[in-house]
Amino acid sequence: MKVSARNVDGVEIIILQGKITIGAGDSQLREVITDSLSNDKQNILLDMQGVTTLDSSGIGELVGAYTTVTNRGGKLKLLHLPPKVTDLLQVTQLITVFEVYEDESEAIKSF
Amino acid sequence: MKVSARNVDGVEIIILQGKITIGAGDSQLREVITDSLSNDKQNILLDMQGVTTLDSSGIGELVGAYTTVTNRGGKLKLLHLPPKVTDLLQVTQLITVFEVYEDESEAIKSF
Amino acid sequence: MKADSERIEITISSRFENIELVQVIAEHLCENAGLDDDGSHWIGMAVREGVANAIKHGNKLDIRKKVFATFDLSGESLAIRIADEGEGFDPGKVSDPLNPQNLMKTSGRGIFYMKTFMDQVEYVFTAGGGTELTMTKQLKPQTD
Amino acid sequence: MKADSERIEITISSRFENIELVQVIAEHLCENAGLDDDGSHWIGMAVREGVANAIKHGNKLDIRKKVFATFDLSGESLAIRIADEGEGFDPGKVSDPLNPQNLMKTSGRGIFYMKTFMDQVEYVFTAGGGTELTMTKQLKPQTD
Ligand SMILES: Nc1ncnc2c1ncn2[C@@H]1O[C@H](COP(=O)(O)OP(=O)(O)O)[C@@H](O)[C@H]1O
Ligand SMILES: Nc1ncnc2c1ncn2[C@@H]1O[C@H](COP(=O)(O)OP(=O)(O)O)[C@@H](O)[C@H]1O
Repeated sequence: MKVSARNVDGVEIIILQGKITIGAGDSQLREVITDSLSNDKQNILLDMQGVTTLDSSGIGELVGAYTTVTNRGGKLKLLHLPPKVTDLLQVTQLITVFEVYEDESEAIKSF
Repeated sequence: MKVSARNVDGVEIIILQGKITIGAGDSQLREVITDSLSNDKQNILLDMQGVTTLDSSGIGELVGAYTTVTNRGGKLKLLHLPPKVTDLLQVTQLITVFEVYEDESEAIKSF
Repeated sequence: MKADSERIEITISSRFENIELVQVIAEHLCENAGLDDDGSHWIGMAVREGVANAIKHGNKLDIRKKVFATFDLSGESLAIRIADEGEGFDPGKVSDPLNPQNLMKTSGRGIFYMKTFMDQVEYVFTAGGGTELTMTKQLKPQTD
Repeated sequence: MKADSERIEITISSRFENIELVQVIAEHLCENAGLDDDGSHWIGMAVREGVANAIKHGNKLDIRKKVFATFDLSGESLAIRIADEGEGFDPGKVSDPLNPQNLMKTSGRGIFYMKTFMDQVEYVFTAGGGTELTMTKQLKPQTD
């Protein structure tokens, strides 16, 4: 997985690209979230457009990230979900947990 | 393999797309050449741009096509060779047999 | 072997990087059988989850231990068997990830995904230890 | 098994559509081992030629007969074994496709391509019939 980030109006936009699967990218996601929080960036928007493969471990990491950020008083939202990722969140009923946006500026305003 | 054709200034441009490999596309190439010859189109330019995989059977088919066309008094030339196809022709010294063009109008003028 | 039946076997050692090898076989087989990209993708995902469990929970990442996968394509029906050299488990004790109290857990969705993407998911445990997972899928709905 | 060694086995029946399954395993293994796209591609091509011969000349397209492929990755060295259930042949009698009198032949380039893309290509014939082809490739040049 490749990770990059930029900050817009106090929202840390983290762009995830590639695989978030068991043994590949799952621990990386954890690190980038921890880093962001330790830099006092607690409003996080994960841009998922470039995510090519996500498995149950990757889904678990997303849930873990959500909990970590929420427990620290922050917010974690999702941007640009590929249709297959939406499906994975839907069947596990996690879609009700995450706030999901299609439009970046709308997402930023929502924080 | 997908095949389509158009005629420009008496030259039959046959566009090959996909795989020309053992059991896939090899007999198709033979057919399209036979068809062209039986319609009295003996000047044939094979556009190879869209060829994704070519194996030794596919190379054999190209050689067979060359011989068939030449024996009928026609000419068979190649256009837009992908680099890996060039490599396959080079190591077998077949690159000296085929006339290869990068530019379509130049190729057409050469007939 | 019937003209329309086909068996592919692949054996890997217990590394996460090898999951993809089995997944890619599944996807190619499905495409060869005429399934569309989406259909092939979800079967590939089920295989990925099954192999990941065999490596992680079964063989506990011991690279000396193998995962054996078999694909049986017979007519329109695909049966996938994934076996490991682990100690087995009790599928009856696996908790339901849709249960509200499990919703925010960071694991426990693999078998659920397999059941979602496949028609049937079964576990058999052999005497010598090891888990044998069989998943089946009808590639086109039978019309009779 | 050493930490840096890895064995993958795949068995297919004798259909041309299955060539791709073995090729794709080869390519993925090479990529996992850190080879670039081009390097992986040519090894995949050698595998394709080897499996095609096993299906066509070895098993003569008899779908009841199998092709067995084994990939052994040890350190930087990849050994690929492709075995069939055919009757074998005499590699000494295979003609050279670069010989001018063979240049315009429509076949006879498969083994040549394997030799071009791999470091070593060897044939062994077993008592019970069958051809066993072994190809090796050093994935990165050894420096010592
Ligand atoms: N092959 C296996 N060998 C041993 N235990 C297994 C195996 N597959 C699944 N399990 C058990 O079933 C549980 C649920 O698996 P799963 O639904 O895939 O979720 P997860 O892998 O995230 O825990 C695992 O935590 C494990 O205890
Ligand atoms: N696995 C095999 N079993 C039997 N014969 C084989 C096998 N592989 C190669 N051969 C023989 O070697 C010849 C040369 O093979 P190759 O160079 O791949 O060219 P081609 O397959 O186009 O004939 C074949 O024609 C065949 O007679």
